[in-house]
Parts: sequence; C-alpha cells; structure tokens
Amino acid sequence: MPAFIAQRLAKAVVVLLAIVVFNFMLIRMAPGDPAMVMAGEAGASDQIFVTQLREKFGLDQPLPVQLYRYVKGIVTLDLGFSFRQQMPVAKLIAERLPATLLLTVTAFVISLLIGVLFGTLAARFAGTWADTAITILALIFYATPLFWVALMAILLFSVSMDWLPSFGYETVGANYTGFAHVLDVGAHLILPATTMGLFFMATYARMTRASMLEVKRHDFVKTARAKGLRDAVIQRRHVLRNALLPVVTLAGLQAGTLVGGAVLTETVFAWPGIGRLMYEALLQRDYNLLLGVFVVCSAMVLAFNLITDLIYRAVDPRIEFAS
Amino acid sequence: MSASPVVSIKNLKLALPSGSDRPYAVDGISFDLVPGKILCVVGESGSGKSMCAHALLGLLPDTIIREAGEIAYDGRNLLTLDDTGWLALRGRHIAIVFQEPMTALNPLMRIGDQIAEMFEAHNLLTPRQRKQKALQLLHEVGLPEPERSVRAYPHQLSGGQRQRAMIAMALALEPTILVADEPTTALDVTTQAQILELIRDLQRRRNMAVMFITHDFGVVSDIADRVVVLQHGKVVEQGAADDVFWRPQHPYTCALLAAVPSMQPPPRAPLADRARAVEVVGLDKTYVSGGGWFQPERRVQAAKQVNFDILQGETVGLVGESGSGKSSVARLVMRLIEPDQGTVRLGDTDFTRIAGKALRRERSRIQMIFQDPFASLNPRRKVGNIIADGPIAHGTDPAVARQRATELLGLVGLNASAMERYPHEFSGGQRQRIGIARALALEPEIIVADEAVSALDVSVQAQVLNLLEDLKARLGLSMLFITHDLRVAAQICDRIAVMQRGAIVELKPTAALFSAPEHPYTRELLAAVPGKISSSRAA
Amino acid sequence: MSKFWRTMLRNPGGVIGVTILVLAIAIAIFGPLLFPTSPWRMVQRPFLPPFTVPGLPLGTDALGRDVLAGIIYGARVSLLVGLVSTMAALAVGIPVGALAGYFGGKVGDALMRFTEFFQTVPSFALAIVLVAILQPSIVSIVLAIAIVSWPPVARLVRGEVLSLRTREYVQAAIVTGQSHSWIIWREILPNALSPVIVLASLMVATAILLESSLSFLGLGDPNLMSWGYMVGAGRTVIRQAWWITLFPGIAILLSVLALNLIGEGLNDAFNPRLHKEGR
Amino acid sequence: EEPKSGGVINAVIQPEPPGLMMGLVQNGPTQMVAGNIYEGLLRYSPKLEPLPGLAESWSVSEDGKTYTFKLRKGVTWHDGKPFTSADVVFSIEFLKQTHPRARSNFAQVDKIETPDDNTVIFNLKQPFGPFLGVFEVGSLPMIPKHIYEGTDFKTNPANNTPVGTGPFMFKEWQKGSFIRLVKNPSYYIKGKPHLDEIYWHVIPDAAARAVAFETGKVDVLPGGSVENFDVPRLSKLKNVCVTGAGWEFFSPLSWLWLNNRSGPTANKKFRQAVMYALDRNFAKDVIWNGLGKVATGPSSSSIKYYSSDVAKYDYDPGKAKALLKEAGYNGEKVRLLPLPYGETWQRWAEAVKQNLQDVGINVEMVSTDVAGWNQKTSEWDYDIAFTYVYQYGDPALGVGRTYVSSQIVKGNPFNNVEGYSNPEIDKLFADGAVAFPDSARKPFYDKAQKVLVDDVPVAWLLELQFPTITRCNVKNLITTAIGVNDGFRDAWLDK
Ligand SMILES: Nc1ncnc2c1ncn2[C@@H]1O[C@H](COP(=O)(O)OP(=O)(O)OP(=O)(O)O)[C@@H](O)[C@H]1O
Ligand SMILES: Nc1ncnc2c1ncn2[C@@H]1O[C@H](COP(=O)(O)OP(=O)(O)OP(=O)(O)O)[C@@H](O)[C@H]1O
Ligand SMILES: [Mg+2]
Ligand SMILES: [Mg+2]
Repeated sequence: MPAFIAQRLAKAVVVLLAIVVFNFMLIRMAPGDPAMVMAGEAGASDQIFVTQLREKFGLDQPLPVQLYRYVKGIVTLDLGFSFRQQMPVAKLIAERLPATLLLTVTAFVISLLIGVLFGTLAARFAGTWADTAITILALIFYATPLFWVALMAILLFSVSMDWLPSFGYETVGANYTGFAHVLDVGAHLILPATTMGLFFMATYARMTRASMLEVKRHDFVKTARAKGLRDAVIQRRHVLRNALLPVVTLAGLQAGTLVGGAVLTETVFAWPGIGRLMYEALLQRDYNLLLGVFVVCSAMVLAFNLITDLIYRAVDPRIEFAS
Repeated sequence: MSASPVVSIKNLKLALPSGSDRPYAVDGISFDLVPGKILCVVGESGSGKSMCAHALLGLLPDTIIREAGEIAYDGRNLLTLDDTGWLALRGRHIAIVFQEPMTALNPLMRIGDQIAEMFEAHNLLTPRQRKQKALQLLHEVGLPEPERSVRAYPHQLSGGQRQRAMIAMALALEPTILVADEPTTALDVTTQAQILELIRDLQRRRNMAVMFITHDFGVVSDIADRVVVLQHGKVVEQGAADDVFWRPQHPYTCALLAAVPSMQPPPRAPLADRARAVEVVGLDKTYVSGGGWFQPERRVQAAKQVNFDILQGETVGLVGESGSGKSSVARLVMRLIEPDQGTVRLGDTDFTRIAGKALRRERSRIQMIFQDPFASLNPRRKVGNIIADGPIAHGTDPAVARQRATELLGLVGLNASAMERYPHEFSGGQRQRIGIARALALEPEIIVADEAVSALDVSVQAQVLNLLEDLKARLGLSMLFITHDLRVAAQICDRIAVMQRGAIVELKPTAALFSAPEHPYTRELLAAVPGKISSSRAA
Repeated sequence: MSKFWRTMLRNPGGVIGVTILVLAIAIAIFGPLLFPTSPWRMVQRPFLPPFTVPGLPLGTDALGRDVLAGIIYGARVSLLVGLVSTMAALAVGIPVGALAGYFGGKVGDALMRFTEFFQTVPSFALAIVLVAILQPSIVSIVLAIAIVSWPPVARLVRGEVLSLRTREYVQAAIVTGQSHSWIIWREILPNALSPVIVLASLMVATAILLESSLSFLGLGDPNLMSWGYMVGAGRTVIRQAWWITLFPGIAILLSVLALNLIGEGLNDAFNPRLHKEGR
Repeated sequence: EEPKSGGVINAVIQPEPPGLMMGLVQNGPTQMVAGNIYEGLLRYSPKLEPLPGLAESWSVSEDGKTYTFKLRKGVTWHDGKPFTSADVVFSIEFLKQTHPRARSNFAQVDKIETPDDNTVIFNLKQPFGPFLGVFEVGSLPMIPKHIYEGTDFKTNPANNTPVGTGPFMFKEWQKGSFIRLVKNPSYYIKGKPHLDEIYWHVIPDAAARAVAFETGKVDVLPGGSVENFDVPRLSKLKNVCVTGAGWEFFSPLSWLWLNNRSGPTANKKFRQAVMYALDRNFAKDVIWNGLGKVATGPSSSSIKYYSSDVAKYDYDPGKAKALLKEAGYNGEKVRLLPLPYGETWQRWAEAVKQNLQDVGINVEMVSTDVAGWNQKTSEWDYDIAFTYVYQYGDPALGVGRTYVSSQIVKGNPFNNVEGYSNPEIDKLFADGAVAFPDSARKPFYDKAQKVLVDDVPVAWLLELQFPTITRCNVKNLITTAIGVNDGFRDAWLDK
C-alpha cells in the first residue's frame, strides 16, 4: 500500500510539472499582461507606469528565464507572488481554498447521497412511473444550465420566500460563534451546494440505476435469492455494493474537476472560493496566481483520484491481487 | 421406485417471450425427485435444463410465463407460491449449486460471510455460531485450510475451491432437495472428479434428493440413478440410468450416446518416415505482470523448455489441466506472443526470428482454429469477407479469393449463400466450420487447433471432429491439437504430449500413452476421466 | 441494422429524442430561410412580452430583438457547436485511445500519460482559459470544448480496444497476416464504437451546455446568436422579462434531453440483453 | 435634519480592489473604499469649486504661479502620529513615482516649500489653469511619511493595513467576501463620522448584487454595481432612493475610438457617417434607461469650458449612407471592439453594430476580455472600439490627452489612441492650459471643441451617469463632486 501511494505520488509530480509548463506557455499566449490591465484600471497611465510594473513583476525578462524562475519556485513548493494582490500566491489560495473545499465537498456528498438514493429507487422500481419520474427529473437537472438554476433558486428561496441567504459564506458582521456560526455557514451553503450538485446528482442517479440493473443480472444475485434472503437485503448487500463500484470511479474522476468547475457557482453566489479567484486572476492576467490555482486544482484532482483508487481498493478486494 | 417422491413436476409448460427461437422453453415436462437418489437431466445446450432447475426454486426470469403444470412439494404447488412462501423454502428445503463458480459468488464478500448468510436468511443461530458452522461446512466439503478460506474472497480461491464453497453453502441447512445445475462444466477433469465424489458422498449421507444437470454423458454414467433426456424443452426419454444407457429408446438419446468419444484410440498408421513440418526447440515463456516502480512482480512460468515436433500429415495432441500452459504454447507457435527463449521452425524457416513483412508472409503457412466459435468471428463482417480477407492480404485477387471462399464453404459443408451473411446468423457448429474455412483459406501446411471443439455440444463436436479428420487427410495437413478432453485426444491424435505446469511431462504415441502411462500426472489425468461405463460401452 | 432500429424504435424515450432532434435540426437548417431577417435586428420596442404583438409570438428582448428569430438562428450555432466539437473530440480521442490500447507498452503508456494530463487540468477552467486566450470566436469555443472533452473518449476507446485486442477474431486477423492498421480499422474499431456513439450523444449535450456557460461568462462568439448567449444575456433582466431566458432555456433543455434520450436508446439498442432478460 | 449617530452601512464593491493603498493602486474600487481611509487636501463641490479638506484654506498669487495651502491643525494619522506639511511633500514625491496622473499634474511644480508644519507652498514653472483641481483624494491622497520614508514602497508590509487620516480605519479584509472599515474615534471633526462601521461586500455577479440589495442585505449600490436594466425596477422598490449625483468631477464620457490611421475609419467622411448612423437616443433610453446625456463633443457638459456651439450629429441613416458613398466605402470589413465591462456594454455594442450595419457598414464584432481590450486599444489594433474616459473636471486634465499629437504613444489606453493629429488642436490645448486667469482659457477650448466636432476623431456617444442606489434612510451620502469616492464622512443612518 505505501509503495502504491509513493508510486502514484511520483507520477503525480511529473504530471503536475507538465501542467505547470504547459499552462505557463498557454497563459503567456493571451493578449495583454498584468501591467496592461493595471494601467487600464488606473484611469490614466503612461509608459513609465507600465514599464515600472513590468519590471516589478519580472515580465521584462525573457520567457525562458521567467519559466525557469517559476519552475524553480514550484519545485521548492513556492507558488510565487501575485502581481496584482501583492501577496504570496500560496497565502491567497490558502485563504480561499477552505471555502471551495467546503462547497465542493458538500455538493459532492449531497449529489452522491441523493443521486445514489434516487438511482437505487429507480432501479428498484424499474419500468414503473416512479422510475420514469426519477429519470425525467434527472434528465432535466442534467440539461439545465447551472447559472440559470442558480438564479432561479435565489429568486425562489431568497427573494420570494426569504428562507436562505443569497450570497456569501456567512452573515457578515453578525460575528456568530460556535454552533450558531456553523448553522449560519450551513444556511449560506445550502443554495450553492445544491445547485452545484444537481448536475452530478443527475449523473449519479442515472449511473446507479444503470449499474444496479446490470448487477442484478449477475449470477450471484440469483445465488442470494436462492438462499431465501429477503429482497431488501439482496438489494442492499449484494446489488448496491457491487453497483456502486463504477459510480465510485466516476465520482472520483468528477470530484477533482468539481473544484475547478466551481467558477460559475462561486460567481453567482459570491462564494469566496478558489474558482472565482482563478477567473479573476485570468481576467487580470495575474499569471502567478492563475498558475498557482491551476497547480492546486490539478493537485486536487490527482489527490481525489488517488483517494478514489484507495477507496476502490478498500471496497473491491479483487484489485489488490490484480495489480 | 421404493421411496415416494419429495417433488413431482407435472406437465410443466414454460412459455418464452415472443420473438424467441421457439415458443416454449419447457414444453410439458414431468419427472419426480426421490430422496436418496440422483436424477440426472441431460440434453444439449438450450434444451431447457436450467429452466427446470430455476422453476424448482421459483427463480424463473419474469419474462418467462408459467403456462401450465404443477410442481408438487409437501402438499403445495410451488408454481403458485408467493414471495414470502418462497423465502422460507429456498435454501432451507431446496438448495441449488450453480454452473459458474466464477460468477455465482459475490466478489465483494468473504466466503465465510456468504455461507453464514444462509443461516441469517432463515434467522437461525447466533452470528458466532454461524461463523463456526461455516467453518465446519468448509471442512466437510474438503476445502484446504478452512480457517483461511472462510476469510478469503472468491477471487482468492480456485474454480474448484469456489465450487466447493458453493456446495457448502447449498448444504448448510441440510435441504431435502439439492439442485446442481452443471456444477462441474467449468472445471478440469481432476477437479471435476473430486466434486462429483463429494456430491455423491454427501447425498448418500444425508439422504437428499438430487437433481443433477449436465450435458456430459460421462458424468451421468458415473453418478446417475435415474436419467431424464431433454430435447427442445421436451422429455424424449427417462428411466433408470442403466436402462437409458444400455437400452436407449429414442433416436436422440442414441445419437447423444454415439457422439461420446471413446477412450479407446483407434489404430493409426505409423508416420515415422515423414519430414518434419514443425520443430519446437526449448521454448520458454514467463509472464511478468505488475511490476511498476515500487511493485513486486508476479511471474507465471507458462512454458518450460518445451520441445516437440510435428511430422507432415501428423496430429500431435497437447493435453493437460487448465492453466498448464497449453494455450501459451499454441500462441508461441503461432507467434501471437514472443518466447523468452527457444525456436519454432516451420520446415526450414526459423519462425521466431523473422519480423514485419516477412513474418506476415510466412504466417500463411501456419493457421489456427480458435476455441470459441462465437468470439472468433468478427460480428461486423460478412462471412465471405472473413474468409477472403486473409488471401487478399497476401495479394490474391479479391475476385479469386471470394471464389475460393465459396469453394471452402462448400468444403466444410456450408452453402454458398453463407458468404453474404453475418456470423450471428449461424449456429455454433456452423460457425466453427466457418473458422475452419478461414484457416484453410491460406492453404497452410500446419493447423493449430486450440480447444477447437470444447465449446460445442457433443453431437456437434463429433461432426466437427470428423470434418477435421477428413480435411487433414485430404489436404495432407499437420496439426497441433490442443484439448483438455482426453477422449477427444484419443480419437484424433497420432501422438499426445501431456503438459503440467508449463512443461511437457510425457510425449508418446496415443495408444501407448493410454495403455501404459508412465508419468504419475498422466495416470492421474487418465483416472479422472468420467464415465468409465459409457466408454467401455462405446468401445 | 434493421434489428438495431427496431430495438431503438421500441424504446419510447429514444423515439421522442430522435423526433425532437430531427425537429431541431430541421429548424436549424430551414428556419433561417423562413426568417430572413437577422436575429440581431431591433424590430420593436424592448421587453415586449410574448403573445402580445402579432408577428412576435415570443416577445422581444432588452434591445427589442425578436426572441423567436434568436431561437431559430441559435439552433444553428448551438447544434453546430455541439456536433463539431464532439466530432473534433472524437477525432482526437479515438485515435489516441485506439493506439494506446492496441500497442500498449511504451507507446500506450506515453499516450495515456498525455490523456491523463488533459484530464488532470480542471476541464472547465481550462476551457475558460483557452477561450480567453484564443479570443472568443466560434472556432476557439469549439476547439476549447473539444480539447477538454476528448480524454474520456480516449479512455473509453482504450478500454474497449484493450479488451477487443485479445478477442479471438482479432488474433485470427493477426495469424492471417493482416497489417496493424487493417486490424485496428476493420476488426477492432467497428466493434468498439457502440459505447463511443453513446458517449458521443451525451458529449453533444454537454458541449451545448458548456457553450452556454462560456457565453454566460462573456466568452461567447459575439457575432453569432446562440441559445447559451440568449440565456446569459437575458439572465440579467430575468426579473423584468422572464421570457427572454425561458424560451432559449427550454430549447437547450429539450435538445440536451433529446440527445440524452437518444444516448439511452442507443445504449439499449446496442445492449439488447438488458431488455430481454428481465429479472 | 439632525444627523443621528451610530449604525452600520453595507455597501457593494465591484470588482474586488487589488489593494487599498491608494498611493500604489489607482483603480476605481480602491478609490471607493480607500476614500474613507485616506484624504486629500481639497474636496470639490458638485459645481467643481474647491472645498476644504485637509487644507483649511488656500490662496493663489497674482501671477498664478504660487499656491499656498494652510493645513488643518490637530489632524492625526490612524496610528496617532500627527499629520504635517512634511507628509504633503512626501506624498507628492511618493506619488510622482507611482501615480501616473500625479506625475503629470505635478510636472509643472518647480518647488515646494514648507515654512511650518501647517503651511505648504507650491511654486509653479508657469501658470497652470487646472492646478486647483488636482487635490482630491484620488489624485493626491496623503500618505504617511513616517511609515513609508526610506522603505521600498511596493513591498512595505503596511500596504496591507493602510493608514490614513480619514474618517474610517481599516479593520479587516476577507478576500473574496468583504472589507470592513470602522469609525476613526479621534477624527478631527467633532461628531464625525456618524457611522460605526462600513462593510464593503464583494459580490461578483450583477444580478446577485441586485438581489442582495433587494433582500436588504446591502444598503448602498454605488454607480455601476447593477446592470442598467435593473435600475428602474430597483428604484421603484419601497424606501429606495436613486441619484445620479457624485460623478461631476469624473464626468465619464463614452465614445468609439475610430482608428484615424488606416482603413475606412481614416476617412473623415466615414467617421462623420458613423456619427450620423448611431442612434444615440436609443442607446440612452433603452440601454441606459434614460440616464445620462447624448454627448455633443469632446467635453462633457459638466466640466469647465464646455461649449454647445458645435456641429450637431442627429441620428440620420440617410445622411450616413450618403456620406459613406462620398467616402467611397465599399464594404470593407470593420472590426468593432466592445468594452468588456458587462452586459450593458455588450448590449450597447450589439446595438451599435446593428446601427452601423443598417447603413451598410460591414461590421464584425471582436470579443475580448479586459486585458485583451487594453492591449488591443493601446497597441492600436482595432478599427472601432468602445471606451469611456474620465475628464477630471478640466479639459487640460481629461480632454486634451485624447486629441493632442504628443499623446500618440503606444502602450496606454487613455491617451490619443485614435491617432488624430492636428497642429491647430495641439496648440489650442497647449495654450489653454497655461493661460491665466480662467477667463482667458475659455476661447481656446471653445475653438478646440468646434474643430474637433467637425473632424470627428472619435465618435462621441453619451455623457454617462452611473446612478447610486441607496436605501432612503442612508442620508447625506453624496456631498461632493466625486460622490461615494470621497468617503462616508458625512453620511448617517436614519433608523
Ligand atoms: N431469461 C431468459 N429470457 C428468455 N429466454 C431465455 C432466458 N433464459 C433462457 N432462455 C431460453 O430458454 C431456453 C432454455 O434455456 P435453458 O437455460 O434452460 O437451457 P439449458 O438447457 O440450461 O442450456 P445450457 O446447457 O446452455 O445451460 C433457451 O432457448 C434459451 O434461449
Ligand atoms: N497474458 C498473460 N499474463 C499473465 N499470465 C498469463 C497470461 N496468459 C496466461 N497466463 C497464465 O499462464 C498460465 C498458463 O496459461 P494458459 O492459458 O497457457 O493455460 P491453458 O493450459 O491453456 O489453460 P486452459 O485449459 O484453462 O485454457 C496460467 O497460470 C495463466 O494464468
Ligand atoms: Mg443451463
Ligand atoms: Mg487454454
């Protein structure tokens, strides 16, 4: 097991470095640079101003030198300095990462739990109206653009009913502590997490349904029935557990991308997370920050993949031997 | 017929969903199961054997309509039983052992837990007792190291061990009726012999009524008290085992019995003066899997210093139990995999040292007939193309190649119209013929047949073997014939090589091998072949 | 193939899906002929609700443009983006997956690392960056969507090819002396394609959604009216004029739904076992 | 009404400022938040007359070359250190290094004298008409000498905890969420500020900002926080007040850059055709909801020396077509670059594109983000491009830079980007800036406006007004010409 993890980590480092180099080159291809952006924002600017900024950011150096410096930094776990925010990138990301993790993990857990639940129900009652209803609902969730759902949710739950807050991470200025704080954050979390989770919920529901129907045809389910086990037990113990394996794989692949995919949700709900940070960094050509977010997101993807593999190994005893 | 039956199936009629190949899966079947007796149900694939078994446990697929009949058990008609009724019955009174030991166990649960589930389902014993009982059962079915096996997952056991675990499960609650649906088909002969012994033994000790489904007459002759012969969902003959064997009434039964190959090798003309078609020298092959940067490797030695030769016009058999390396040798000879060491010579050409175009050209000299008639034909290509593709790749004019393909189809007994059809429109036997035609299309000198008839029903198997024999004689082919069925080997091979764990332990003319086996493994193998009775009869 | 169609047609979802899609494609192709005015033309007062002014059944948007015209022209762009980007993703994913699966070893490993690389970079973020960098235009959008959506194709194809490669009919092709390219093209790919087709139908749907998300972030092609653009643009005025987002929203929903239903139908059609056996 | 003391105001800030140190960062959001922390020497009334700020009084010499400022006594920095004339001198030195506008504004200053702690005297090389207009907090924020002297300004750790003299002090900044300012208890005006705290919320989505206001979570939406389409709806809500005041100093004027160097736009007739083709009233009424004014020329009507005595370009597609024909335009493709500042600007670009297409101009919209826009305009890589520019109250500060040929320099999106070059105009603006007294400046600017409007170097669109939307119980929020940017010093909350 440790050997396996070490091997995966070694591979991850290689992939991460490749991503750094690739993105570094990619981002530099974009028109404009941070000096240009900041000059534009100042409402007036001159050549001196722009030159000063470029010098300060090290953008006056040739590209290979910049790349060398950046990669050298990365290897020593230094993500560099944000041009615009005048702060170490690592610090900026560290400030925002928890919010994103909270959001995505919640969205992920909600979507997985509810998705699997609905998928199970649909498979259980395959061919009945309940199955049809769940399938159609899932398809609608799947097909509706997220930003639209988000706005509808805000209009419904914040504006019309005034049940839930529409923006932010906590009630600013309320200074809740302890459990009240948890409740407050929880209330803020519901709308973004649910909207974000809907698409995935739909995916998992459909996948679980299909997978369960597939597993049901396996011989060992017949064996279980031949034992005289009750149907509920068979569904849970024999069918569901086996059916979840592909769902786990898919979920693992998606959990990582969730982090990078949080841009829209975070924008609409003013959630102070890393997705927004990335988008803003992109618009401002804050190269180091943007690269930093990419590296962290990619690391997250790799971490999630690793976790998924470990879970998979824990759930499926066959894996250990096979590899 | 001393004891009264525990279960009687009367006039059972099960309808298949519309669009199936025939209206009834089971069409008016009646038979009884008697305590302490083994009833064997035989018949070719698709004849409705499993349907009967599933009906006995109420496990019929819901697309199957129970049209008529009755299954009388303990004063009840099982056909009209509701779900709760079945819960009490299944496992406790009627238990089943399924055909596929690979898939019949839940891969994510420990063996012990799966056995304990049997008690749990019927609310018997405490969890601790269940565990102990599971252990005890594994002892009873003779699983090695039961303490370890209870904690094992299915994939950690061999096929035979899994099958034993299945049997342990079925026997856990000491049912009155045991249904065994082809429980040994997937096992090699030696393991099969052990399992059969086990079932017979347990059945006697517990006085169970056993319904044993098989299509192997050898097995039937070893264990049956009574026999039911099914064809197309109908009972064509039933009676005491001896009667059915020695005095078969129905022509289908006669055909089935006749198709069982004999253990007695027919006399063969010596071929000593012929030239060598193939020479295999010192082949070694070790599979290495896993082995990443930090991972330990897993090594399997599939061929160890394998030496043999095949003369022109000769058939050499390669036998041995599953996993002994037979297919590996075949693939080495075909150069589907690369040897670690050793040489394969086709005539004067060193087949192992050429590559690229030269290799592709030389390939036409040696062709292969594959085991699975379903998997060996590309479902998306027309039969005509499948056969003509090879010659066209070697530069034959397409029109000529297709003309030749039509002739070949005729040669293997198929109509020219087959050219334009897709593989799925043919039966298993017909497909195997197509596979043979494809192998012949390149006019090879040598043919390698890896389990070429194992997937076929006995009757079809006999036809294909005859065809092969005939073609070989007419075209003067040499053949490497791989099988695990010693009966088949006896009928077709001039010489036989016995493989064990990657090495050839004995290589002799067929008659000599059967009459005077030298190596202990060869003897063991010969002893495990089921159906001494039938073989003596057929002889 | 007739059997395939029969199975497909027996699936009511699939039929509905095909019907909707055919309709959408018909609108995309023939709609602009019936509606020759540009969808960008400001034809009436802004914010006219639907069904109030004759000739403007779906009302007008914030600039007084005809919403119906927008939807008809938008069909072209949205479907085109969906189809072309999926084709492009397939064009990359299938060869990469096929080569990786067929040759395995070092080549396969390198190709899979390459795939993994693209899968590790968060896809939506990468799409945003790509479009921002290449500047929003239909080409860059299609390209970005294709670049982020090919890895799953490659993985799927590789998996299929890996398992097909050991099939006996492929080995039969090898022993009859066929070349690698022949084997990949004729023996393996045709048999690996059905799950790919199912996946592709879902990818078209995802691409349409992705385009709308990019549009929402202001990264759409400003010269082309797409449904995603309409939803994004109408979103800010949704409180005053629900119809501006609702109708294109429904259009997206219906086409994604249709593609999903078709995907599901295809899945069943390619996998007839699922249906026949029951429980 | 008697101001009430206490209370918290929640306002919206968009986008999130990159920093709050006004000396280093000059972007809009920074000014809006930090205008509470820092102060300038002067403030300006909506009519752009100077008002006392940190300077109590000021005087100008007869020859217009010496300006004397008397500073308020007893002013302290947030850390308790006294504010003196040395800080003023230091601030100017500081800003000359980091603040492009300050650099040019104070280029005319020969030397600065500080006879005592409360007096600052500026000696100019020559009279500079707009000089009294460059002392508001955005142009010349006072920077504490005791913190920055002798340090590397850009990396000084104090940049993260800005220290000024203003009515509010920096307290907390949760990146991506909010910035919190608290009352300065020792502010030099007794009883001010009235408020206890200000929260600036960062809400990136315009619709979400509107919702936040609607649901009562925020009380102040500074100009440009919500899309224009939402303004009428929000203003109709109960207890909501809207004002267009507070933009007099900036007087944002929008126009289309027309590339004078090459392509069809190099032709004056073509540019005039563009002016006729644009339905600017439609833009004002539909896109800006009736806010703002149709621009008549290079000067906004709210700044000094504005003249309406210029040629008029009413919406007249027929005339536009005729002019195009005269110009010999034959359907060459013209690239239109919209301003990437949200939906309003996007819609406007679409409407303009349609206007131009209607008269037969073959327009292709080229979309890009802020960085790309800056790059494309400042590198002159466009045919027609949207922009809007602040005018800073005086043509010498905000208008001339767009038209004089000395400002044709690559790399700056706010200078003479269109490449218009006319010696007459160069001279008019040069003379106008140094003429003294004020009355002497007017003729130069009258003439300049006339000439420019004839030449159409750029296509002027609208004088913009960004409405500030507040809850009506927020009182006295906007009192000067820079509105919210001047801080919440006088604001109070009626409970
Ligand atoms: N789930 C099902 N749905 C429809 N038809 C089925 C189903 N299972 C089996 N059949 C059909 O029922 C018939 C009898 O099948 P059955 O499984 O009983 O055959 P069998 O004698 O056990 O064959 P084998 O030796 O191959 O196991 C066959 O024609 C088969 O195609
Ligand atoms: N590609 C492979 N990689 C690793 N191990 C393999 C591979 N192919 C076969 N083996 C192992 O090599 C051994 C010999 O396999 P082979 O298929 O040659 O046996 P066989 O005699 O043909 O068996 P069967 O009768 O079951 O077909 C087995 O232990 C098998 O598990
Ligand atoms: Mg069967
Ligand atoms: Mg084999």
